Amino acid sequence: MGDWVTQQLPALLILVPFTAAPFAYLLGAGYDRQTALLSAALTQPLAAFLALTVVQEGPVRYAIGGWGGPLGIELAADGFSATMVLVTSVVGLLVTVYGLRYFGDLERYRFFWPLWLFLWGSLNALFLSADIFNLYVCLELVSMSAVALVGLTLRREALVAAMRYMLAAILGSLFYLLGVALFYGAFGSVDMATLRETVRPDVAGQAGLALMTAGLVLKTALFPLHFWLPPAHSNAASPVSAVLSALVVKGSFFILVRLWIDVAQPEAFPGASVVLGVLGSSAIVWGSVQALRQERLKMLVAYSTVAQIGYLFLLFPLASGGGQAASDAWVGGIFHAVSHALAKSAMFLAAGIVLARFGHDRLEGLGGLSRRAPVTAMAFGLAGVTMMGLPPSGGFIAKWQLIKASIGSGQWWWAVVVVAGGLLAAAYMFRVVGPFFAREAEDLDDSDLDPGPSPVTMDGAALALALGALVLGVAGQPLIDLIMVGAPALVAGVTP
Amino acid sequence: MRAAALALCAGVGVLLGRAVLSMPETEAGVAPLIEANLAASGVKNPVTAVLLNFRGYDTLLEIAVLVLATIGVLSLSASKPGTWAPVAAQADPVLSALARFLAPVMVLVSGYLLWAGEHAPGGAFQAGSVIGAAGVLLALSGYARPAWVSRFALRAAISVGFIVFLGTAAGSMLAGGTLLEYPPELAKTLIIVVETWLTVSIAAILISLFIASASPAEQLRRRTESEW
Amino acid sequence: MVSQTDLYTLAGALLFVIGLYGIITRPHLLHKILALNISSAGVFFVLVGIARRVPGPTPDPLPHAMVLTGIVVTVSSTAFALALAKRIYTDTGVAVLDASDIEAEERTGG
Amino acid sequence: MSWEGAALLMAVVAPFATAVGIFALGEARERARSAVNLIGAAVTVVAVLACATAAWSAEPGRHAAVGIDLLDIGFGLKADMLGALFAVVAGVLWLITTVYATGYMSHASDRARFFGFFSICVGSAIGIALSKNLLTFFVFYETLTLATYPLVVHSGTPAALRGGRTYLMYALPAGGALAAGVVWLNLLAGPVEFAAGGSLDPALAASHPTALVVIFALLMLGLGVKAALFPVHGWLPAAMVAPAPVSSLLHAVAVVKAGVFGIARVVLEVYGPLGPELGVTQLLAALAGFTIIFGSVRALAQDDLKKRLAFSTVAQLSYITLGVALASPIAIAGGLAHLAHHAAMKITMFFTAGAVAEEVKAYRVSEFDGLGRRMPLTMAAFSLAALGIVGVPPVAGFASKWLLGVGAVDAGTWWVIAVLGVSSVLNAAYFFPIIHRAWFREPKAEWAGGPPTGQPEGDLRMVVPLVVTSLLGLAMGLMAGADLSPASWASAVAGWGLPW
Repeated sequence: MGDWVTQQLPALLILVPFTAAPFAYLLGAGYDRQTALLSAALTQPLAAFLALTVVQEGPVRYAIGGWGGPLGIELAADGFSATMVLVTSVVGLLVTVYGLRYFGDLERYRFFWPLWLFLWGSLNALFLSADIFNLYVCLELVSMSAVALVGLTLRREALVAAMRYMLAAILGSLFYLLGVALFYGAFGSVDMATLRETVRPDVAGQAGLALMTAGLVLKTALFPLHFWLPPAHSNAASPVSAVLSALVVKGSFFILVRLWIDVAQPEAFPGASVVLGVLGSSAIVWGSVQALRQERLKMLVAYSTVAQIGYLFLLFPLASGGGQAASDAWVGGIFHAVSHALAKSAMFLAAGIVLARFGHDRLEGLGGLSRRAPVTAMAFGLAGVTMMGLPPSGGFIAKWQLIKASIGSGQWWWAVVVVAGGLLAAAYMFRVVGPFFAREAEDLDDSDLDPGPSPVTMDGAALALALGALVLGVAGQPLIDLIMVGAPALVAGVTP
Repeated sequence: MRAAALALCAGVGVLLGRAVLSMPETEAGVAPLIEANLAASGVKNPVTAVLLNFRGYDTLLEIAVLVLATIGVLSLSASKPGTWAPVAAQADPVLSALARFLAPVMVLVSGYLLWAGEHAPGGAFQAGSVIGAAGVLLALSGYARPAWVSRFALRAAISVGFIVFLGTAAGSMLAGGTLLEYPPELAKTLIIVVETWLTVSIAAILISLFIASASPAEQLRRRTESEW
Repeated sequence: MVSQTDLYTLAGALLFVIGLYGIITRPHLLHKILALNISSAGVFFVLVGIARRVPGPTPDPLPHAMVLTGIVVTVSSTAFALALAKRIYTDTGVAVLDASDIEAEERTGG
Repeated sequence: MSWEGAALLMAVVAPFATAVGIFALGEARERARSAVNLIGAAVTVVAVLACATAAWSAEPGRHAAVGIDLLDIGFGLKADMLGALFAVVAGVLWLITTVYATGYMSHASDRARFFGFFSICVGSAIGIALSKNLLTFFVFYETLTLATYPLVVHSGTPAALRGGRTYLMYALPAGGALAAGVVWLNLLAGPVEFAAGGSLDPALAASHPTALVVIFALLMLGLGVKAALFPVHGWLPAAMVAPAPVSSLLHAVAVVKAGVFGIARVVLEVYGPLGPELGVTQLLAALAGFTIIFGSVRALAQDDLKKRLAFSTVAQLSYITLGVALASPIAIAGGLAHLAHHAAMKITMFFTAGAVAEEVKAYRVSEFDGLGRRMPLTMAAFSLAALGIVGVPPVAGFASKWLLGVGAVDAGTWWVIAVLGVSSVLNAAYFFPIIHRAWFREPKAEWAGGPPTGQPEGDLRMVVPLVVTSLLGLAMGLMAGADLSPASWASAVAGWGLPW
C-alpha cells in the first residue's frame, strides 16, 4: 500500500481533488462541504509525502499511460513542483476550513465547492506537468475555475471583473498555445525533457518563447498587463481572493520559470531576461504606489499583489548568469512565491472577516481594529511583516537571497529595487496597520451591524497562514533544501 | 488606442510570419512514434489513439474543462430573471413534428459516430454533439425537461462521463499500472466504455449549456411545472 | 517561393492577428468573444499547417489531436464567456466592460 | 544540549513565550496575565544570569553556543561577556519594569496588547545581546523595530499615531540600509561572526577598501538610528508619546542600547583593527562627540520633562559610541560600562517622570516647584540619578566618564576631554534646575503638607522600582572596582584591568 502510494503520488495529487469536484457538484447541498474537506484532508499527507520523497530520493517522474515522453505525457516533480504543490495544499486546506463558515450553507455559494476543487486539482496538475501542451489545458482549467469563482457573488462589479479577467486569460492562453505550436513546428516535441535538448534560439524558437512569455505574463498580471488583477482579486469573495492572489498567479509564473530557466537557456535569448526584470521592478514601484492610493482594504491588498509579483520576475535577470548568484536567486524567487502565498492569503482572509463583521472595508473606517478584532488584526499585521520583507519572516529570507544574488552577480541595482520595494510595502502596510491602534471608538462605524467575534476557525485560518509565513523565516532551511532538489542546471549552483 | 493596437498586431504578425517561414521544411515530430505504437493503443485511427490513449490525459483534463465550464455557466444562471427571450414561447407544430421524427434518427447517428471513432474520424464528442443537437431541437420545439428527470439526474448526467473516465484512470492505477495505462487487451473495451459515458455527458452538457444560457431559470421552471 | 503549407499557416497567423485587433479595439463583449474565437481559429490553422510538415502523405496526428482538444477547450470557454456576458447584460443593460466604452460603442455603431 | 545552551535558548524564548501567553489570555484575565508576565520575567532573569555565568567561566574565545541552520549562515546564540552584559541589563531591568508597569498601567486599556508587545521587545533585545553572528543580530534587531511600534502608538491618540509614523520613517529605512550592509558584508567576507578583536580578514582592507567603508556607513546608518546618533536622532523625542514604562525600558535601555550595542559589535568584533585602519572609527568618534554636545544643548531648551530626558539620552548614548570608537581599551571599557550605568540612571528618571505624571499630573519641568515635599522618595531617587548622569562621584556616571577620559588620553585624542568637560557642564545645567525646583522652590499649597496622610507618596508598584534602580545606579558607582560590577565587566570585555 505504502509503495503503491509512493509510486502513484503525482497522479493521486491530481485525481483526489478532480474526483472530489464532480462529486461535490453531484451530491449538492449537504455533502459538498464534507467532500471538499475530505479532499483537502487527503491532499495534505499526499503533498507532504511528495515533498519528502523528492527530498530523499530526488525528482520524481511519472509516465501517464505508461508511454513516457515524447509520445505520451509525463508528470514530473522536482523540488520546485513539490514546493508549489505543498504550498497549494496548505493554503488550500486553510481556505477550505475558513470557507466552511464563511460560505455557510447559503444556496448562492454552493457552487464554490466544486469550482474550488476543480481549481485545486488544476493547480496540482499544472505544477506537476512536464508537457507544454498539457500545460495549456491546465492553464485553461485554472483560469476558467478562477474566473467562475470571481463571479460567484454575482455582484455587478464582480461579474464585470470576472469578464475582464476571462478575456485576458483566454487571450493569454491563445498566445501561449500559438507559442506551443511554433515550438512543436520547430523542435518536434511538446515534452519538456525532449525540448530541453532540442530548443534552439533561432527565429522560430525566439518567436515561440516570446509568444508564450507574452501570454503567461498577461496571465501573471505583470506590469503593465496587470489591469485585470486588482478588480478581480478585490471584488471576489475573500476566500477566492486569497486563492487567486496566493496560488493562481503563481501558476502561470511557474510555467514561465520552467520555460526560461529549465527548458530554454536565458543566455540564448539575450536581453529578454533584463526586460522581464525591468517590468518586475516597475511592477514593484507601480503596484506599491497604487496600493498607497487605495481607499479600500481589499483593493490595497490586491495592488500589493501586483507589486509583489514584481519580485518574482527579478529571478530572470538574476539567474541568467549562472553560478552561485543564480542559485541564490532561484531560492529567493521561489521562497518569495511561497511566503507571499501564505501571507497574502492570510491578508485576504483577514479582510474577509473585516468585511463580514463590519460590512465594509474602507480604510478610514478601520480605526481601533486591534481592540474590536484582536486576532484578525494580529493576523493581518503579522502577514504584513512578510510583505515588507522584514525578519523574521519568509519574505525576509526571500529578499535576503535576492539582494545577495544582485550583489553576487554584480547587478546591484536590483538590490536597490528590492530594498526600496520593502520600504514602499512598509508604507502601505502601516497605512492599514497604524490606524488599528487608534483610540476613537466611532472609527468603526456600522458597529451595530457587528455580529460579534468571528468564528474561531476563520480567525484561526488567517492567523495560521500569517504565522506560517513567519516560521519560514526562522525554520526555512528544509524548504530551501526542497527547492534545490533537481534544480535546473543553470541555477544548481555549479559555477560554469 | 487603435493605433497602438494596430502596431501591436502588426508586430505580432511580423513575428509570426517570420517564424513560420523560418521553420524547417519538414519535421517528423512524434508522428513516427505514434505510427510505431498504434497497434498497442487499442484503436486504429491515429488521432483517436493520441486523444484517448497516448495523450488520454489531455482528454481527461479537457472533459474537466467541459464539466467545469458547465458548472460555471450554471453558477451564473442561478436566481434573477433575465430579459432575454425564453427558448420558445410556444411549440411550433411543424418544428415539433420534425423534432419528433429527427430525434430518434439523431440518436442512431450518434451511435454510429461513437462506434466509427475507433477507426475513422468520430467519437464521443461528435456523438455527444449530435444527441445534444437533438436535445436543443426538442427544446426549441417546446419540450422541456421531462418530469422524471430530477435535478439530481441532470447533475449525474453532466458529471457521469468525467467520473467514469476518472474511474478508469484510477482503475488502471489499482491494476498496477500508471494513470490511464490500459492493458493492450483491455484498451479497446475500456476506451469504448469511457466514450459511451462521455457521449451521455457531452449531450447533457450541451443541452444544459443551451437551456441555462438561453432561458432564464425562473421561466424555465414555470414552463416545466405548467406544461410537463 | 512560399509553399502551400506555409501559406495555410500564414493565413492562420493572419486570422490570429485580426482577432487580436478585435479583442483590443471592440468594446462590445460579444464582439470581443467572437474576436477571441477568430484568434483561436487562427491558432488551430497554424497547428493544422504544422501537421503537414511531416515527410510523407499522412499528416502528423499530434497537432490534429491538439486542435481537437483546443476546440473543446475553446467551446467551453466561449460558452462560459457568453454566459458571463449575458449575465452582465442582464444586470447592467449594457454588454461592455467600461461605462466609458458605451460612447465608443455608439460612435462605431457597435 | 548543555546547560549553557539551554540557558541561552531560555533567555530568548522565555520572553517570547510570555508574549504568546499574554496574548492568549487576552484582556479580561488580568491576574493570570500578570502572573504569567512576572514568572516569564523571573525565568528570563535566571536564564540571563546563567548565560552570564557561562560567559564568565568560559575560556577566552570559547563560548557556549546554540544555533540552527539557515541559508549558509545559520541563526545562533552565544554567551560571551559583551553579550551577557547587555542581556543581564535588559533582563533584570525588565523584571523591575514589569512591576512598575503593572502599577502605571493599572487604569489603562489594552493591557494585554501592551504587555505582549513589551515582552516581544525584551525578547528581541536579549536576542540582540546574545546573537552569535550578524544575521541573527539583524533578525532580532528588526523584530525589535516592529514590536516597538504598537507600544509607541499605544494610547491611540492622533499624537501617538504621529509619533509612531515618525519612528517608522526613521527605523524602516535604517533597517533597509542595515540589510543591504549585512548582505553585502556576508557576501564579501563569508558568514560574519562576532569575535573579539574583529572577525574580518585583514587582507580585505587592502583588497576592498571602498566596499568596506560603504558597508560600514550602511551599518552605522542602520544602527545609528536606534543609537540616536546625529542626524538620525529625531525619532527619539517624538517617541516620548509612549507610556512611561516604554520610555523607561525601551527608549532608555532596550531599543536605544540595541543600536549602541550593535555599533559595539560591529566596531569591536567585526571590523576590529580594520576600523582605525580605514579611518572610519575616527569619523564615528567625531560624530558621537558632536552628538554629545548637540543632545545636551537641545536638552537645555526642553520644558517637557520626558523630552528633556530624551535629548539627554541622545547625548548619553553617544558616550558609549564614543568610547567604542576610540582606539583604547580603557575608553572601550568606559563606553561599555556606561551602557549599564546609564541604563540604571536613566530608567530611574523615566520611572520618576511617569510616577509624577500619574500621581500629581505634572509633566513639565516648570511644574516641579516643591515636588520634593510631595514625593520625597521619588524625587530623591531622581536627584541621585541626575547626579550620576552629570558625573558626580560616587554615582555610576562618574566611573564611566572617568574611564572615558583616561581612555581618551590613552588614545591621544585630547578633544574628547574637552567634549566630556563641556558636556558635564551642560548636563548639570539641564538637571540641576530640576533638582533645585523640586527641593528649594516653594511648593504649591496642596503639596506643602507632604504626601497625603497615612498614604504612600504614590503607587508603591511604581515608587519601589524607581528607588531600587536608583540604588542600583549608586551601587554600580560605589562598587565599580568589585568583581562583578559593570565597570569590571566592561574592562574584562575590553581586555584591560581596572586601575583600582
